[in-house]
Amino acid sequence: MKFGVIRFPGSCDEVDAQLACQRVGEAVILWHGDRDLQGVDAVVVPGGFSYGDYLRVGAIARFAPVMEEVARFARAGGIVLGICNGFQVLCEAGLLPGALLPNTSLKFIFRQVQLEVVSAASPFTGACAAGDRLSIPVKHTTGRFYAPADQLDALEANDQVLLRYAAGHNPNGSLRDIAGVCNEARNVFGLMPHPEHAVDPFTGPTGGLPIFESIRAHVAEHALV
Amino acid sequence: MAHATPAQATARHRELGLTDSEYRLIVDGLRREPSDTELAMLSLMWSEHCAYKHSKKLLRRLPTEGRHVLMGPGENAGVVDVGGGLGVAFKVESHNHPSAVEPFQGAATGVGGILRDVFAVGARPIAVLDSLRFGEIAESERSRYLLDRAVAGIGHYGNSIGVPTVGGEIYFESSYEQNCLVNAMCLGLAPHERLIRAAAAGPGNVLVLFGALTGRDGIGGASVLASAELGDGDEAKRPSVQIGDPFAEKKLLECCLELLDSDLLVSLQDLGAAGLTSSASEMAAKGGVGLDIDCSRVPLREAGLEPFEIMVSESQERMLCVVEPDRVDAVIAVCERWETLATPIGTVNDSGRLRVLSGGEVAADLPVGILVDDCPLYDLQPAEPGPTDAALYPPPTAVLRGGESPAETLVALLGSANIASRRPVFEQYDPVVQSRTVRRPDDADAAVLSLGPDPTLPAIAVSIDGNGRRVACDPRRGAAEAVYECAANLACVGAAPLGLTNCLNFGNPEKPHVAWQLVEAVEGIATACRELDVPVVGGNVSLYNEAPTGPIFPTPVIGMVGRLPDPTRAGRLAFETDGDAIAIIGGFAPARAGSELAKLCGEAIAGPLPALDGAAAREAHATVRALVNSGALRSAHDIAEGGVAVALAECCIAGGVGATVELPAGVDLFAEAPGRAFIVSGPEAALTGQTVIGRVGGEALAIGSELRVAIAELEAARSGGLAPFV
Amino acid sequence: MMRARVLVKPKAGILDPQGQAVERALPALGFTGVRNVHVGRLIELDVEDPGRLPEMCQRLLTNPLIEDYEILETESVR
Amino acid sequence: MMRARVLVKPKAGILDPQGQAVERALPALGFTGVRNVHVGRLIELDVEDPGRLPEMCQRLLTNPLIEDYEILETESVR
Ligand SMILES: Nc1ncnc2c1ncn2[C@@H]1O[C@H](COP(=O)(O)OP(=O)(O)O)[C@@H](O)[C@H]1O
Ligand SMILES: [Mg+2]
Repeated sequence: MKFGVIRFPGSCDEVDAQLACQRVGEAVILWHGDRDLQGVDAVVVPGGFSYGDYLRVGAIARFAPVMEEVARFARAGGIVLGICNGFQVLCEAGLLPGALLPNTSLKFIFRQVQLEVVSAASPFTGACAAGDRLSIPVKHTTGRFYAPADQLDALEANDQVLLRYAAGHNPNGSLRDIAGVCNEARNVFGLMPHPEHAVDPFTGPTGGLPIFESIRAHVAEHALV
Repeated sequence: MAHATPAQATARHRELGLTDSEYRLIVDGLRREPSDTELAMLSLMWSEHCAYKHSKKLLRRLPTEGRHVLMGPGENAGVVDVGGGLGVAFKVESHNHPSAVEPFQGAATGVGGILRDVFAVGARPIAVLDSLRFGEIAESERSRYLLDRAVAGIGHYGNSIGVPTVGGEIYFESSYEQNCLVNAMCLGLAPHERLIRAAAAGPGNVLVLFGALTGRDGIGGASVLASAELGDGDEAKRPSVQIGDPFAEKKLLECCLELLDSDLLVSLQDLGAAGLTSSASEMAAKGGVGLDIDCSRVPLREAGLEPFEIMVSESQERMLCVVEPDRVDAVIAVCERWETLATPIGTVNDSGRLRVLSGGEVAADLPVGILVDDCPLYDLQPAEPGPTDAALYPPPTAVLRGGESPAETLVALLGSANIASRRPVFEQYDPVVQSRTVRRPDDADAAVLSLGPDPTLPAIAVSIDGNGRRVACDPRRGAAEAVYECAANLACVGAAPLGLTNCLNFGNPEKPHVAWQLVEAVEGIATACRELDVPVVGGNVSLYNEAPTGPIFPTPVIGMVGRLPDPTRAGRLAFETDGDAIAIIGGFAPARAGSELAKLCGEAIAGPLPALDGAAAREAHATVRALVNSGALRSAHDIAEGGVAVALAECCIAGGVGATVELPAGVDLFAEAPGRAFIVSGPEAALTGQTVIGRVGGEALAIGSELRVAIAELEAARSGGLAPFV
Repeated sequence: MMRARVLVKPKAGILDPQGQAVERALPALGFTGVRNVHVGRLIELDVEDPGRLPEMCQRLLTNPLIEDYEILETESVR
Repeated sequence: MMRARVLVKPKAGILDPQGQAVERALPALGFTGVRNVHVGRLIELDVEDPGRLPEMCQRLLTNPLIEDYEILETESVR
């Protein structure tokens, strides 16, 4: 399969994401100014500080030409994964519910956290089982997931919360320990932790690998039908 | 040219930090009075910060030759060969005074500056380390504020630009109360063919300025400031604070690397202290050419800057390059792709002069030599303080009464600001971006970075160290120890040194005792480098770190880079497996002088430090390195601050497992002799022939009959030392 | 050209740690009797057509889910 | 109690990366004719003694080295 990883001015983790994707498939970099998604099977909106995070995280990046295509791709059911800043961009773009607010500590935090898989019923967690623990690092200043209470209830009712911070591991004050959510159609997923930084036994734990494997498996399946 | 009358000029040259005799040299050299613009340019180029007038002669004593050296001191960063056609560029630099004025922006722009030095030689920055000094954290509100903001600023810049901060060090001593130190080190990676020098060349070629707009940032700032003591009446000297823009620098970085990969540049140089003036004149001097600059072409952030302001502005995130005329359009196109403004502002010629034009006006016309080479170099007047002289530094406040049990002492040491866990600090830094980080902070004594996804490639290791209190006690041995401790840290992960960089942070060199500290420290570093066969490939000097209350501790900060053949075997410091044997490697005759315990007991700042047997230490390093590379060990940790007891405790805490040991007779638990000896653990068989002192296992650290403390208690003490203040 | 100011503040009811941090820090400096501190964003800009400000606010300058805004005042500038 | 608003913005002449980023973004969204964009902070607070606001601004709410402030308006709140 073929992943496309977007590069905005100020993206930092796009090469890391590309390396992670390449463990399970092919991966190309997509330039923010281009409208051509090069026929990829899945799009990754990577971490970093697109446009310096100025004004409001993700606020400016969402208007990049490539994002119009990503929105169209998503509406057509295409697989879109947003990591950290990518999650923020997808929320700002209205492709995912909620918003990300400054950590309650008001500080940047890097920490290896334990995540709990809440739902395996998605293209992003299919290779896991509900209840699995994944060790993945977080690194952000603005990662506190927020949505109004009724929306949170709806997210949980629809099984859209795919990952939570395990008890005692919530690094940023996210409501209901939410670490990652998908849209109603379940083809767009955003999370604050960085799975691409947890794929190589050589540099640390590998809790991020199942996410990329899930995507590969899902795409393979649907290629058959 | 507007010429100042001698009277005005003399008044002005003093304000600009030039002595009367220096000014006379200028007038004699030019055979006329300098114009205002020329005077501004010369005063900065002749400042301590740019001209190294009190340190240049001394620095010649440092060995700079080595078989791995690709670029030595003099370029924006030193470069060593790591094999595989790759070079590692690295340099450490201080941003002490700006950080004392505005810690967040000062520290942030310090990181921005050292990153530019590294990509200016064509290397992609792959790691940052920071070396910080503040006053006593428990006693000083201001030091807590400086720590908080400086760390936030370093994180802000490094995290945002996507370069991992993989290590560093922090010490708290009252001598830094009014002069904090913020040193930042950066490493970069480049294929040999992408390495580029700053020398301008090719009359007719075009000088292109690219990056941020030019504003009134740090006018007469860093340079003048860095040459004067901070203290009362400091307000006047405050530059307009420079704001760092990591987003602009990220684009600038990618832009520079693309320009170099497409082979579009003749030479490249960053703009730092003294802005365009120093960058342009250095480029011209290195290339033996002349430059014409039309400062009216320099794109401005605000209207109405005068030529002298444009020439000395220290606006951040700017670079200067020399381009062949027919490639200028291609260069501008690449810059546009990276949303980076590029403007031709001048041309190369063979006049050997730097001419500054402003529209039709000639604002400055100086021989490059007078800017770069003619500043007088001063001889230091070192004098060792005699026994009868008043102590240079007051003794630290005692926090231990003496008479504590060894267990109480160990717990106190682990919780002390200089030894406690740095986690609250390094958790504010991203250590993993770029997917190279094989050993993160607290995994091991040195950070380990892979050179690429292919695990058969060698890896590099880096460590930064410099204990100012020990240097204050005994400048020569203290400085040598810092070099040995870096090498020891590298040995712990299995790396052999390739080269080092250093930042000499000292007080006022015109004072005999400070001059003595400086000379002794440099001798110590030079000797250690020769003994360890590690060349000095770059560095930085920060003098006049002195307040009315006196000088800072003499603080040479050493950053060392090494190579390890097999990253999959990189060492760790944590004890791991019950039943493993624990051995002490290295001749070890530690002393109490200069130790953390001496400090906690309020003992005077006094030496001598224990003698340093270079041959023995080198052999210990080699033994540990070989054992780590053979994959035989489970852990290796050097014995540094807090002595053998603290080293053992750190190994236990990191592994969450206890140990039971018997120390060789006569080894003091807490005495120190950094850089000479190690605690290692591994299967019995791996350690035959070594001095085995005990076993890994249990819930507590037990040292003979002297102490027994639960790991949980040690962990609580170590993690609680800094946390309340960050 | 009109000079305009947009004041952006966290929606009522959403935790505002910045405001809390300020509120906590003040007494230590001897500033008592301060309450309900909230920290938001100020955006100043010159616009040709102030009529488009609300649209700018909704599309870029603010995130309606988490922020309220107020277009404060506009005075003409040359 | 008085309700007060403090507007904090980058000192004139000091680099304002945020303002620049917004200014560059707007045209792409079809918002032309916008200039001199600056991004700062808004602090809202209830104070018993508004007379102490200037001191609060200088000591805690702003960084006088790089920021200017304006105490905008105060109205009494119960
Ligand atoms: N200012 C800092 N920034 C980043 N990492 C740091 C800093 N200070 C300490 N560390 C990391 O914390 C760990 C322990 O620091 P330290 O005790 O100073 O190590 P050492 O004793 O070997 O010099 C090391 O991994 C070091 O790199
Ligand atoms: Mg060490």
